[in-house]
Order: sequence, then structure tokens, then C-alpha cells
Amino acid sequence: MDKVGIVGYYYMKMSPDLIYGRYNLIFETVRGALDSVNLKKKDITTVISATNDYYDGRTISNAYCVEPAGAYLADESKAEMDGAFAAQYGLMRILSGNHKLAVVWGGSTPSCYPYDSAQLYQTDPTFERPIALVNNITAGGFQMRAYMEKYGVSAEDIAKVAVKNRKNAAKNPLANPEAQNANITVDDVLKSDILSDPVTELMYAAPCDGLAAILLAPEKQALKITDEPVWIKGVGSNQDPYYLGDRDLSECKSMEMAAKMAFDGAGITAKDVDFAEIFEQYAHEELILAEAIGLAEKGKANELNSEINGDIPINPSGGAIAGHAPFATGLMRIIEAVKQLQGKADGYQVKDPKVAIATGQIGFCAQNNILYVLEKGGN
Amino acid sequence: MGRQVAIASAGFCEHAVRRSDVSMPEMVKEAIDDCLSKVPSVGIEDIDMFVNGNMPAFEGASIPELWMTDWMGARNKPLMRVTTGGTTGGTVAIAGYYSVAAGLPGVDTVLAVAFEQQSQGDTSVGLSSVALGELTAIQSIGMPLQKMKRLVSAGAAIGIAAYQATNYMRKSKITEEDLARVVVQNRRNAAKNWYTHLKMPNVTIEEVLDTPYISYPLRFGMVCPASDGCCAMLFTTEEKAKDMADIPVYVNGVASVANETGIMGYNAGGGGQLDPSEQLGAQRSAELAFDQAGISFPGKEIDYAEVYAPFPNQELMWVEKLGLFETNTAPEMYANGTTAANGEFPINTSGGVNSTNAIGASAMERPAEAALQIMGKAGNQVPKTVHTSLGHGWGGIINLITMMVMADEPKRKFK
Amino acid sequence: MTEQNVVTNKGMVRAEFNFWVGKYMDKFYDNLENKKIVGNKCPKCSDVFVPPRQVCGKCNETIPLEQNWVDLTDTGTLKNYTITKWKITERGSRKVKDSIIGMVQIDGSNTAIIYKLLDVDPADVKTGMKVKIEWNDKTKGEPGDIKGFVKA
Amino acid sequence: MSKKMEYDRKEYDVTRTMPGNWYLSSYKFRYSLDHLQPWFKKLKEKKLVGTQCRSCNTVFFPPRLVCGYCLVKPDLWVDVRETAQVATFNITYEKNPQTGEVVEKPVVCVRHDGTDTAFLAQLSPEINFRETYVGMPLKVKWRDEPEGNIGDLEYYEPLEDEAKDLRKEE
Repeated sequence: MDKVGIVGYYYMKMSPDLIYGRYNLIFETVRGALDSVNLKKKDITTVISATNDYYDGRTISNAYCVEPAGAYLADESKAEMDGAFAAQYGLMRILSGNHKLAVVWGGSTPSCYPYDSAQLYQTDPTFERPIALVNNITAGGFQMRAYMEKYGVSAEDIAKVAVKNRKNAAKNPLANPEAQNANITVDDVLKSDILSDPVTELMYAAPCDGLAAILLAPEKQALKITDEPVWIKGVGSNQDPYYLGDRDLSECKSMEMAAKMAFDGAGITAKDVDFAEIFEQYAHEELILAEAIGLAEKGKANELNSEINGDIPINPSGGAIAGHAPFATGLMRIIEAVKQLQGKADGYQVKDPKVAIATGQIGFCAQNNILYVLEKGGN
Repeated sequence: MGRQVAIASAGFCEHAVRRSDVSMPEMVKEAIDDCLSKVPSVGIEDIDMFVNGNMPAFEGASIPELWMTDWMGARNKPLMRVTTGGTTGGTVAIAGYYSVAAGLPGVDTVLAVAFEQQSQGDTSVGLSSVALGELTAIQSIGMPLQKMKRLVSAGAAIGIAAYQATNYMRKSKITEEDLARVVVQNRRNAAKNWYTHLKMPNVTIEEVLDTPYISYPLRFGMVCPASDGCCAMLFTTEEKAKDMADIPVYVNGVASVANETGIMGYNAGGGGQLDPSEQLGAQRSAELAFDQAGISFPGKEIDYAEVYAPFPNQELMWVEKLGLFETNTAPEMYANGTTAANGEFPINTSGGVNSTNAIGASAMERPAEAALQIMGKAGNQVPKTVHTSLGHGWGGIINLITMMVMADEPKRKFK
Repeated sequence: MTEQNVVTNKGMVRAEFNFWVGKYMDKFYDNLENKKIVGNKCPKCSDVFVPPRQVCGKCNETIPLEQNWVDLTDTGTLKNYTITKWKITERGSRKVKDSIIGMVQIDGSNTAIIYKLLDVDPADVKTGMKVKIEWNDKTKGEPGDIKGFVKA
Repeated sequence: MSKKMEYDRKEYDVTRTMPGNWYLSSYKFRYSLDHLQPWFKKLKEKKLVGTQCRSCNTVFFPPRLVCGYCLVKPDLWVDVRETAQVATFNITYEKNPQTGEVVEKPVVCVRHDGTDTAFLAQLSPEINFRETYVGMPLKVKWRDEPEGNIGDLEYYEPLEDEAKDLRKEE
């Protein structure tokens, strides 16, 4: 795989309710990414959007975003999955040699749509949707119980993840203010409202408004654009079966295979990873995914020291719990990993990282996963 | 830098106004089975990655491929969903191309699937929801409701097509009869193709002109149907394609340029394109795709074209804008038989979108048919040998244009 | 970001859908109407699916429509459960009273279906416990014919 | 007149259906009107202004948020004349729900002189729609009491066109 660089990025501070016009949000995000490396509209050759018709309340949700996203007379397409998948499509376009600068943007504003109902539209409409019992909330409950019962992990162990992420979020200036809490304790997490037993409200990455954009360029162009590109060394994605009853929810096979594909492509193993940015919809998912990636043995992820200054920092930015802007969250994980590699994560910087991973997901219980291996470039 | 991509196969399911006998995944499986049946050496387990898409708001399911994983055979395989409205099929095909071209480790053979089961949804609400937000915005800046209702009816897909028609008719001085002639050619062609929807073997121009106006100058008989259907295409590398298919089809140029949303958007920007039949996006797409494919004289070098034209005036317009015919000569080409199946430059012998329109799949059926013509396996195969062909699609508010240029010879990159 | 003039409008319409269930599910619902559970079996790996499917995802094997049907009982094992106050519908989500939602493997099948557990104290629920279908009095051939599961 | 066109139709077995809904009424759409405020202000004074992109000089009327060519916000205000031309048009068929009578109404896209963009507008109700043609010169008919919104441009009245026959021929 040829080297592709992440040369620029932007995401604005997340908020539970960004009272701001949709096109203005898109414009500011894409313009912000271009401005971060002083590029112009005419430098863009391709634009990939990540939006969802059911999250935007309109058919062809990218149709009106052409101008604000800088796609006018550029090669435009839309990946209707998490932004991290859109980034994969952007990466493919760069790798094909047809394009020199790809803008990948994604995001939505859950303050404007019923997030839970929009998730329900993903269910099997011939059987599960009429009963409306399988949804993002119950799926999380099933997953956590399956994980706890199989490996004997306690709710406290899982609450610790939420505590860590919310404390990290407090240091991340762009995190959702509702998720930032420097003084949170395990008890607070366990005593918060029950969302879907055993998942409590503070273990859940509540949706908030946000958009993100990154710029991708081939090696030669990347080096001209910036002194500190971050290289995409490997990417892998994979999809599990749909029915929750078909899957062993205590593990994540799709992430295992995605990670294998990405690590093989990059020629590294999980041991070479300096830190991870994982898209976790619930606190326990961070553990399940970390195990699937190979950062820990099965059932042992809770024993990792994953603090910012720990052995293997996981989600130093706070992860999706710090702000889950649907369809931008995966891009934000990539951006946060890039920030760390560039040494720009002010206040939550991991010590001198070289190799990072960032993940994205879509579907109930992380049905479809994608994983990036990112490497520090430049000096 | 990039790999040569080839199409090994393409398949369809039967299209009809209501595929009431199958659920969405079952319909998709039908097309995948048809696609793989044409390449006996390939099984579902040989596929490394899946790309698919549909127009979700037309069938009420968000990201339905999560649900249909097993039906597609995508369990524990990479899967990517792309969708861009009417061009979904085209973008899915292009994403299939890029997935192979990128040369990601372990990804050689990619199955691209585009589908639509419109009979389960409410297409009119689906269409109005394209602009629903914009309309509420226009209303809140003082547009009276009565006036807005009219704009809604003028602004739906057919309305925009009517704008194009008025401008195009004015410039090329054609009559409604010319439009009807295109319809007749398409529907008669469709009768010879196994999977199509509106099969009308004996339709005449008079019959078409005998139907009422839907939006001047378009009549009921000229407008595309709403179909249920699915299309699948198999993309792979040059080396593997040679083993899989007798005549692999090489994809030499792709483009999917976005044009402005100007007229309908309340505040979308744009360059202010005044004439909707001008189609800067299409021209730019054609430019890009032909440039990649090394085609300098599309009118001479391309043997067969499938253009996405739900309305007859669009078919005339596109073939000109894509550089296949001189400006304003297209109507004549339809009248003198150049574009017929046995003509010099056959166009849409599959019956086109005008006869079969499963929205999400339509734009993929164009490159699929164009590829099958090169392979010699098309439903309504043209008698002449096709070396180079073209598949085109449009969607959004006629602002997203997809192009795929294919040939029986790989393009050699001299870089 | 200091914007003063932002309008927020509501969408006004509702789209209605009718999803064709296909012949496999049609047969399942026909049986459900008669208070019977059927599944179908993969000819290769012999996994039994409830509800029935056209394809076994594990083997990528198409299960013929006419064959491989299996009659099943109305008893099953609780594989997993969760308790939530949230009721999520297409119209929106709201908090109602606690309900126990169970993932039940019908005896003789290899997958699980998700329904409510009825008449059980949350403290008594355990994974692995035996449950039994509680049918609705009037069955219409739809997923709602199964009211839920009760302790067997 | 409304003859149905026959085609070779194949019927498929009908299986049962499961209902589903998409409640768009629970969605919100959010738009910023900041870039339109100066325009509204001038409309109230029966004056027309548009925005110009500093980079490519395109004049947008009505003002738009973003210039597609340059991906910047156009922020130069320029005066726009009251005269315009038909850029394109179509005719819609509205059925009166009471009488069932179908009324033909033109919907036009107009481009104001000196601007580079077109927008949807309404013609004077007195014009016979068959008289409409591309390039037809028009003039704004203002609402008697402008309120500072888009409704102030009540409709467009045709102007004398000396080259009418040529344009229609074109």
C-alpha cells in the first residue's frame, strides 16, 4: 500500500445543541480543514461526505451540501456509514492515483432528530422493527451482560472506563461539555440512571451535535502541503452478522478481523501500538474492542493501564463518551490520533507516540468495524 | 499507483412494479446469484469486499445492508455503503472500481450491489423529503403557501426535467414527436430484454402523444415507471478477471462530479448556472472520465452508450452533453435509426431508465449493461462488436453525475 | 459562532412503508397465526433458524423454500436479558415502566429472538432459565402474536 | 385522452407486509438567515441588493451563503436592477379539488439583469402561460406594503420586448 497522508483536519467544539444552520456547520468544518493547511477550493479534487438520510431527515442528504462542502465541480460521493468508512473511501480514491486531495467530512445534529428512532430504522423491518425491542439501548444492555457473564468482569471495572473517559474528556477542549467531568467517581457512574440494565447513563456515549473533516493526500503532495503529515499505514474493515442471536456479543469478531487486515497491511502487530483511539458506544465496548484488536487478552482488558500516561493509553481524548456526534465520531477518533502523533494534544498529550490506531463502527453492538493504523511522519 | 480494474460479470433480478414475492434481501440475492452464475469459477467465498447502496428513504430502512449481511454473503467480510440518491448505482459501481483500484491488501475481488424496492415505500413523500427542509426554510422567509405548493410540484424530479426540456426544446427546435420517438425506441428495446419493467413491443408515437401532460412538455407516457429491482457487478483485478471471464471488461475511466444545487437550494451557493440543460457537471464528468480512459474523440471511439434518462428529453440532451453527438443533432439520430440496436451508434438498447427505473439500481444498470454489451452477454445484444462503451447516471437534484468508461482493452498508464 | 437569526422548522410529513416479508417469513407468519413456531434448517451445517431465512450466513448456503422446515416447540432458553425503562418507537422514545427484554433461544434452534419477559421479578431472572411463549389471544400473523415469554 | 399504456406485465405472488413509518414531523431543520438579513432590510425599502464574491465576482441574487467556485462567503453587497429575464420555465398542472378542473400555471426561473444566478418566481397572473418564453424581459411587481421578506417580490410583469419574435424563434 502506498503512503497516504492525513494533512489537515478540523472539528468544532461539540455540544448537545449547536444552534447553528446546517450548511454553516458544513462550511465552517470544511473551510476549517482547508485553512488548517492553507489550501484553496481549487485544490480539492474529491469530496466524500458521511451523512445519513434518516439522521438528516431528507432523502439524498448530500445533495444540498455540494457548495458548502466544497464539492462544486469536484468528484463527490457519499458513504452512508460512520465517517471513518468515508475516510476509507477517500483513501481508496487517493490510492487509485486519480485524485490528489480528498476532503472527507461527516457529522449530524442529533438535537434536530430523534436519534433513538433513527436507530430503530436500522432494524429488520420484517420482524424486529414492528416489535421495536431491538434498539441501540437494549443492544448495549445485552452486550454488557454477555461480556460480564462470560469473563466475570464486574460493573465497577466497566464504570472505571467511563470514569477514565469522562476525566480525559475534561482535558479535551473540544469535548461535549455534558460529558466533561474531572471529579467523577465510579460510584457516580454506577448510581446514575439505568439506561438498560446493566448499562447506566454515564456509561453510554450520548449523541451530541458535531461535524468533522479531514484532508487526505498522496505522499508526494502531502509532503508539500505540510511538514508533519500523519501516514495511514493500514486499514481494515469487517462486518458481523446482523441478528444479535447469531453473534457472541461478549467478543467482536468483526473487529478482530478488521484489525488483522489493518495490521497485516501495515506490517505491525498490536504490540507496536503506542496508543488507541477507539469508537465505543458504551464503556464496556471499549474493553471488548480493545481485546478484539489484541491490546489485551480476552476478558483482561480491564487490567490494562489505559490512562493517558499508562502503558497503553486508550482514548486519551475521552473517546466517543466525550462526545458522540453520529457519523463524525469515527473521523474524530482519527483526528484525535493525528493530534497526538503531531504532539498537538495540549493538556492530554500521550508521551512521544509513533504508531496509533483509530477505529470507527456502525450498527448495533459494533456490527461493522473499521480500524486504521496511523504513523507519525515528518521530523 | 492504482491498479487496472476489470468487470468480470454483472447481473440483475427481474424488475417489476411490485416484487411482492420477495423481501429486500431476497431480491438482492436474486441479482447476486445472476451475477455470479455468469462466472462459474467464482463463488461467494471468493469475494473480498462488498460495496452497496440504495436510496434508503424510499424504502424505509436505514443502512439496510447491516440487516442483509447474510443474504449477500458478506458475513465477516469488509462492507462499505455508499449512496447518493439517484446516482446511487453509479456511485456504488464507482466505489467498487476504487476498492479494486486502491489495491488495499487482501482486497482483489469486489461485489458491488445496488437495489431498490420502491413498492414498499412512498416515493412521493420520499421525493418531497429531498427538499422538505429547504421548503420549510423558504416558507419561513415569507413565501406564501399557495405559491410554495406550486414550486413543490415544479421542483420535484419531473419539474426539473421539465425545465431542462423547455430549454432543450427551444435550443434544438424539436417537437414532442421527437420526444415520443425516443420513448418508443426505449420501450420496444425493453421488450427484448428479459429483466425490464415496461415491455411494450408494439408501442407507437401516436400512443405516447395520446397521454395527458404531467408537466409540460412531458406527457404521462413519456415518464419512467417506478420499479423494484437490483443490480450486481463484480469488479476484480486485470489478472483475476482473465481467469474469471471470457471477455473481461476493463474500466478505464470513472468520474462522479457534483454540480450546483443552485435553483432549488434556499441558500446553497453555486456558480449560478442559468440553463438547466447546460449541465456543467456532466460535461466535466465526461471530460474527466474520457481523459482517464485516453479517449479524445468520444463520438468516434465509443461504440455503445447507456445514458440515464428517465425522461426522453434528457436522453437527447445527455448524448450531446457527453460528447457523443454534435449539439442539437441527437433528435435526428433517433429519427434516422443511428441509435437503434442495429444502428451505427446504439444507445440504451437495454430499454434504459425510461422503461425500468429501480432508482437506487438504475444508475448501476447503465454501466452493467454497457459492460455486458462488450462481453456479448447483454439481454438485447447489439449486432455490431462493441469495443468501448459508456455508462452514465445522474441523481440528486440533477447535480450529481456519474460516468464509467469501459473497453475490452486495458488502459496502459504511462506515468 | 455567534448567530442570531436561525430558524428551526419542523418536518410536516410522514412516509408510510409496507415491507414485503418474502415467502420464507410469510410461511413463518402463517404458522404464527396458528400459534405454531417453525424454523428452517441449513442443509449443510444443520443450524436451525427462527425466524426462517433464505440463506445460512455461516455456510453461504441457500435453503430451499420447499424443504428443510422444522416444527419447533414454544419453549426456549433465556440467553441474555436486559431491563430498561425506555420505549423506543418510530415516533420517538420515551420512558415508561421497567420491562425485561429477553433474548430467547427456542428449543431446537440455533439463534435467538428478542421479546419481553412477562410476569417475572427482575431479581429472579437468570440467563439459562427455561421460558415459554405467551401467545396473544387473537393472532393475526404478525410478530406481535407472541406477547412475550413467561417462566416455564 | 388519459389512455393507459399497456405493457407486458408479470404478476408476482403477494406475500404479507409489515408496516413502517418515517415520522418527519419529529425532525427539525435548522437554517441560518444571517446572510439574508441585509437583503430583507433593503426589500422593505423596495430596493434590491445581491452579494458578490470578492474572489470570482459572481453576483448572487438572492444572496447565497457560499460561493461554490471559491468556497468563501460572498460578502460584497451590490445593487441589483428591477428588471429581469426568464431563464427557464415549466408549466404545472394543478387540479382544483372542488371542481376537478385542471389549471395550467407557469413557474419560471428569473435572472435579474446584472446578476449571475436564477431563482424560482411567479409571473403576473394575467399573462397567458403560452406567451412565456425563455429570454422574456420582466420587471418586479412589488407588494404594496413591503414587509421585508421574500413575499415582497409579489410577481413579475412582462416588459415590452421588441425582439420577441426573434427570441421565440431562436
